[in-house]
Amino acid sequence: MQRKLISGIIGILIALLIGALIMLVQGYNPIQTYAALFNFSLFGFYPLATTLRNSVPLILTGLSASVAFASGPVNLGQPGQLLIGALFATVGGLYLDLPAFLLIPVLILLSMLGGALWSGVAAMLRKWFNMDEFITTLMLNMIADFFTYWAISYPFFDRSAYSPMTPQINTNGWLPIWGEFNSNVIVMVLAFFVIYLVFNRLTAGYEWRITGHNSLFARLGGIKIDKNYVTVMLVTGALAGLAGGLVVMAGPHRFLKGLGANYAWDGVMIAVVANNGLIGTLLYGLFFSALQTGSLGMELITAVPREFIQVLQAVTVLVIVAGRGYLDILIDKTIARQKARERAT
Amino acid sequence: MNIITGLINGMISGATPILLAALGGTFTFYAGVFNIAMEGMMLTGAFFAVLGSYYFDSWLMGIVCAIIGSLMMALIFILFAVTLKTDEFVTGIALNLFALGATTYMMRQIFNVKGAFSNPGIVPIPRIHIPLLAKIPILGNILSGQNLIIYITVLVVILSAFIIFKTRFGLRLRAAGYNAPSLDSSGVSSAKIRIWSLIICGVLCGLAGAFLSLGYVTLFSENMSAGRGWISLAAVILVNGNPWGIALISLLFGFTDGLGLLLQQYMPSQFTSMVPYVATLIALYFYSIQARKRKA
Amino acid sequence: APANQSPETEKVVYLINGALGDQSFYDSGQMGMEKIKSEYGIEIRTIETNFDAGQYEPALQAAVNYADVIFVISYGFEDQLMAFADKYPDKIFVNLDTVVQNEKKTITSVDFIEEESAYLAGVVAGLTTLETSLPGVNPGKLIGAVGGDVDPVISAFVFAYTNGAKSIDPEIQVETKYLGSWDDTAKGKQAALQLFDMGADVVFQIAAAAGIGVLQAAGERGLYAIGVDTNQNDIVPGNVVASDIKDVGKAIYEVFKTIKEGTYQPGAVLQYGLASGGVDIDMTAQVQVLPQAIQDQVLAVRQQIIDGTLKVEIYTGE
Amino acid sequence: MQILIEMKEIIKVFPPNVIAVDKVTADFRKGEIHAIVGENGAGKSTLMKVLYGLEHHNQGEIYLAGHRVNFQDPGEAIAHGIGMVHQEILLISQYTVWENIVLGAEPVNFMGMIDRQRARQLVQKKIDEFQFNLNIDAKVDDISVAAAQKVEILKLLYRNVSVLILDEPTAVLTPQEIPQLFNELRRLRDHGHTILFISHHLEEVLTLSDRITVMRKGKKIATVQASETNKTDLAQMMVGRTVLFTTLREKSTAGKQIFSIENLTYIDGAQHKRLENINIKIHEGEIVGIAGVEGNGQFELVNSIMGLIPTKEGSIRVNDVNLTKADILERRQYISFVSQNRGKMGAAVKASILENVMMTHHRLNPQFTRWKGLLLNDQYARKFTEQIEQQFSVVMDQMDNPFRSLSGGNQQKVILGRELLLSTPFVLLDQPTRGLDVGSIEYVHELILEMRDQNRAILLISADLEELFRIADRILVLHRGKIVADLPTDQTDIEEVGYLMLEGKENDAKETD
Ligand SMILES: Nc1ncnc2c1ncn2[C@@H]1O[C@H](COP(=O)(O)OP(=O)(O)OP(=O)(O)O)[C@@H](O)[C@H]1O
Ligand SMILES: Nc1ncnc2c1ncn2[C@@H]1O[C@H](COP(=O)(O)OP(=O)(O)OP(=O)(O)O)[C@@H](O)[C@H]1O
Ligand SMILES: [Mg+2]
Ligand SMILES: [Mg+2]
Repeated sequence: MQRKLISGIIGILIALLIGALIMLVQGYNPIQTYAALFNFSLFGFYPLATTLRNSVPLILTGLSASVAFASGPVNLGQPGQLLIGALFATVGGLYLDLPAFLLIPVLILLSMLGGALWSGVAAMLRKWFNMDEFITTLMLNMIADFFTYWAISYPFFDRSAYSPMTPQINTNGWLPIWGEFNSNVIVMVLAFFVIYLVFNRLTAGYEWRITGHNSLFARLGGIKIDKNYVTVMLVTGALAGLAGGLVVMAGPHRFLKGLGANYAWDGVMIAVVANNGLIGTLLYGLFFSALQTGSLGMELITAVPREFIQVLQAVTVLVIVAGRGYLDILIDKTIARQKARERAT
Repeated sequence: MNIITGLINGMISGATPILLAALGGTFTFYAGVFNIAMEGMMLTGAFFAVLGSYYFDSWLMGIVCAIIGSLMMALIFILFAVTLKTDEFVTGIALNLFALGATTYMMRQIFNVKGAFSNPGIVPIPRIHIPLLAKIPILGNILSGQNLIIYITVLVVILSAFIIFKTRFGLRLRAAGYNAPSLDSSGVSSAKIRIWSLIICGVLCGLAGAFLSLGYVTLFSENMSAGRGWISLAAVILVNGNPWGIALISLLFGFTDGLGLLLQQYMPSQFTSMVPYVATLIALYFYSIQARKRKA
Repeated sequence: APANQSPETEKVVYLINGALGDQSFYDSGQMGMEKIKSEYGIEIRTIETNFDAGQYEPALQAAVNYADVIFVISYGFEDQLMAFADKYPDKIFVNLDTVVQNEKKTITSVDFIEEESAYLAGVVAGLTTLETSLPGVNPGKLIGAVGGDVDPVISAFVFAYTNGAKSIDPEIQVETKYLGSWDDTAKGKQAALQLFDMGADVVFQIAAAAGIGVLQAAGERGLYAIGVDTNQNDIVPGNVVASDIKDVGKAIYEVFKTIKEGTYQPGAVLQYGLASGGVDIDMTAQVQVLPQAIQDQVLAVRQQIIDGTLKVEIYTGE
Repeated sequence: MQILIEMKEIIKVFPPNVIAVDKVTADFRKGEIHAIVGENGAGKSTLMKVLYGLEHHNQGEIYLAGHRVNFQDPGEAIAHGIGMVHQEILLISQYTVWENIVLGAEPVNFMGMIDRQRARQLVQKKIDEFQFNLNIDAKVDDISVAAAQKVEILKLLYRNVSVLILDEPTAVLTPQEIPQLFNELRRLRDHGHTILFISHHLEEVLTLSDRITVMRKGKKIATVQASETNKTDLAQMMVGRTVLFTTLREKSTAGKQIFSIENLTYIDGAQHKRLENINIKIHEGEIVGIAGVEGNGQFELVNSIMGLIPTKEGSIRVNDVNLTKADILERRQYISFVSQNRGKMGAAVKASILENVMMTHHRLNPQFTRWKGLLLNDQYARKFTEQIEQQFSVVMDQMDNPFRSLSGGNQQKVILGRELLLSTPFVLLDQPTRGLDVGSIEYVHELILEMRDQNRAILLISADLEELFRIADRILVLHRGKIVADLPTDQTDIEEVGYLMLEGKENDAKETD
């Protein structure tokens, strides 16, 4: 655990250093740029609140991917599940008239239902026709993308809008905002605790984990892996759907074009960077949120173009993961060599 | 009639970049590399194709540069995934992100434009007219007059099938994917085989990129690979890497893509845009049914 | 009331929902920004949010923190724009291309009457498809359009384009293809080729960068295309007969000028149509394709619209 | 005889700190058969892998014919005439026999295309030369483990290496096949080849080899002349204490019937009859052994009993409960199971020891959970793991460490402990001692007998006839999916069983006439 933390931090530091080198080569001032990055993401109440708020979809889709990968299913459908979840919450918010203390939980549940429904499609295709979820979820992402676009262009289109979007949802369904602090973070933290509990403390989570490690062993041990497969798909779909619902309820309060953006793919990336660990997903989710939030400041203060930041992010991901992994190997090898030398003398 | 020929020609040119990238992907697939970087390699290839063609006034240099560019991406992949043993999935995702950012950034730095760079100075890859084939009624329009890369692609399909299933390299390639320790123990370094497979993938994705930016259209635009690398990945996995199957799936995809546009008269465009992806699902369905039959 | 008390207009932000590089709409705005930079020696920044809805609010916040004047293309974040304008009444917000009104009525909107120029594009297309003396033009009365996605703005373009063409000959049919993408140039080309295969001989591109594929398709077939937003007539010389201009840059420049001169009106809705010069049709090109007679005819219709003798129907979403 | 290979003070530390080979100095002569023996984890395989270039030593030097060598990979070793057959079969199951054999040294034509004709001829020639019974066009997936082992050996012979390293080559061969292989090895030695040979079977080692090197816990204990030592001495050197080789079986008094299989037939997807009319009955306090060459239906029998493949014909009962159609969880209430493959079926090696110990118990024993089975009872699971650690003397560092950090013998103890404590009436053991050393085997056998004494019914599938004769009450012989003999252990001998395993029932041919 401690070693993971240390190698993770060293990885991040190396990544920032390499980023600085690239900036120098390209003629940008790295110190100023990083100062802007952190000024806009961490230092100050608003930046911090923004980083937190933006981390919610990243972390939730990241958790979705982590739990799925660690339990076996290669659910890459977070982008689609997020969109369908968002659509469900939006439609609920458009037509339901309930007091806030009821409507907010109802919309949250609806978004989870939507996500689970969409991952459920992939699960059923696997169960009935043995179709690989790796491809089906990818295809379902595209289909969800076009489908929600259709939904916000025709049946739920806001007639007063200039681009495809729905009207705003019932204000009772808006997540409360206290000052700068958006309560979507609270929902996310709750979801984190629940899934952490389920995954690490519950019998079901134990079975998922073991199935993820070795499904034949799990089966022979009496675990019903087919049933668990479906459950994991549904749960992880629900997590991604929740991410979508919260995006709507916390932010624009409506479903508009471009809503999903890259959150869900970033979620997959975060899960892999965190090696499917739940706490790791939480931490790296925060880190990437800070990076993305701060990139706006980099752009604004130092005029470093946006695509350069994209390059920097890619380098960061690579260096963190490679650095961390290689560091582990290196440390182990060094210890081994040391030991061998001791023996030899 | 015209529309049908158009649809077929559309199918062929729509399939070509997917097919080339997927053939690259099939080499890495067999070598046991989980390679999702075709998208980024293709995009880089497309950019360097335009760069080469524009500066050297030659489409041939365009192709050469496309291959070099895409190879650089492959080398980064090799550095991280093979040498440093970084997770292949992360490497792929990061490389795709990197390619998108880097090509856009370079376009801004080198050509001083954003979005798209189109210029009469970019020399396109020529179409090849084959006098004999051109005379065949109806089919002549399809068999002759296609872009050079399309003919190359046909050759690559045949060559890939030959290399993978008939040659020494192919035997070792598949061995690397099936059981790398076994290959290592046989005295052949599986890491080297993986490296070669990535290099081949780089070359083919470079060609795919060159076709996109110098073959079908003559320009480079941001993100012009537009998800084709992912489709090619799906094609590879769908048919378990068989080059002929990949050709079929790519054609199917190219066909449904055009068909989707044609169907817009009858339903909302959002639904027609789904057609290729739904078709892929259906193809997967039939494939699974078949696989189940074979197993039973 | 004299507009703004704040004398400081040293920092200007151009905040867009998409990304630069469309070689039309957003880029045209960027050109306006460059112009005010060089003319007034101010600092400018462009924030691209790349259709990422999660970025809209922080981007607005960043813009407010940084700048005094904010030009914004707010498709998709009108709500947030209103909230910010109400919260920061001493900042100048100019919303481009749509009309957004906040409670305090401080947002100035620049509304382009794109129907007027698209109508002219329709006139050009209609006249072209009837002019069988042009190389490649067939006797059929079919013209095409390629849109990036179905959205109200594109629909307005298509609506007016159709009306323009039908004003030439009611029998003219318009076929439209949507790409579902704004950057897939190959798909843009494929869509255009399909339209040409169906017998269209002019295709209007309304698909940003992906639309350049449409222009190249025209070049390949020896047929005709109409560009959009900026003058694209020379991208494929000899095949792009006209371009439908939407000059966001000009609007930015002119509004900023009023700010500098103190005549700026907060909360106003500025209409940029043919008459005020925000939209237009441009047929100038290195290689002239359209016969002078057709050009004259188009210019005559243009004059009628400017004079107000011809009212172009505005798209209402029906 | 001249020294061919010299290994000097070799140290190999596996990251981070497993000292697998601890300053070993050994020499191997040209034209000798040199056996290496030692307990599990003694470092035998690692030492050989270092020589073969598959692992890299941290300290020490290797000399080949007087020249210092340091092979970076097996390719270099092969180029120097050294080849190795691995303990765990390393073949490509998707490839045919001949493809596996030529891989890495393929005959090709000018285009780089594999010359199938020539390749198959070359392989066939080797097969004929050594009188192996192998179909060169069979997929490795479809051949038995014993056949696969032969393919591994052929791979070396095909390459004409002069030094052959064989890591436990006899583990899966039948008693009849072993002499054949030994003759072959002797012939090779007489032609000047050097053979390095790892085995746990001390008798084999004594009959075959010229010299024997004994290793214990990474260190070399001694190298002795085979003619100057005996089994007891060797075992003592290996384990560090005296080991007794006695039959443990005692006359058991069979009680009521616990387990029965009736008329079980299984036909696979390719319409092959894999099991035919199997009938097995086991009483309480009885150990029934199943002998047979691997691939004769053991796999299908185990899978049928465990419910991994559906049973269409026949029935399976424990304690009069019909389990024929039961799901696996229900079966596990009656059946304990130790599989032959620890990593694949017996454990999740990357999960913690604790998590591996809980398996199945967490469903069957309510003390492992709270809230109606929803929440895991971590405390109880820990206590339980400690119990296993003590009761079965498992050497472990921390129960939260990954299972794979245990040594092989300890892994097997944990699995046995877990299954034993399930307290089911019936126990299915599939090669429970494969790859274990003498000491561990002895311990496992004691455990099995203990289970018997608790009046459980035990089905023991083993390829090791000595093992069966040591503890089983009855031996059934499985041949081509049929039980061809059911013999009380004290009324038969190894030769008879070995014959039945290979040839089936003597009057089989008559029956089918
Ligand atoms: N790749 C590895 N990583 C870490 N430790 C290893 C590795 N391979 C072997 N070991 C450890 O090194 C030690 C020696 O292992 P080795 O396989 O050489 O033993 P062996 O004598 O061949 O045993 P066996 O009779 O079981 O085959 C053991 O403790 C083993 O767990
Ligand atoms: N792959 C591995 N990774 C980490 N540690 C290992 C690994 N393999 C073995 N070890 C450690 O090395 C120790 C020694 O293993 P080894 O196999 O030599 O034990 P042993 O005493 O010979 O046991 P046995 O006789 O039961 O096989 C083990 O207890 C284990 O903690
Ligand atoms: Mg016409
Ligand atoms: Mg060994």
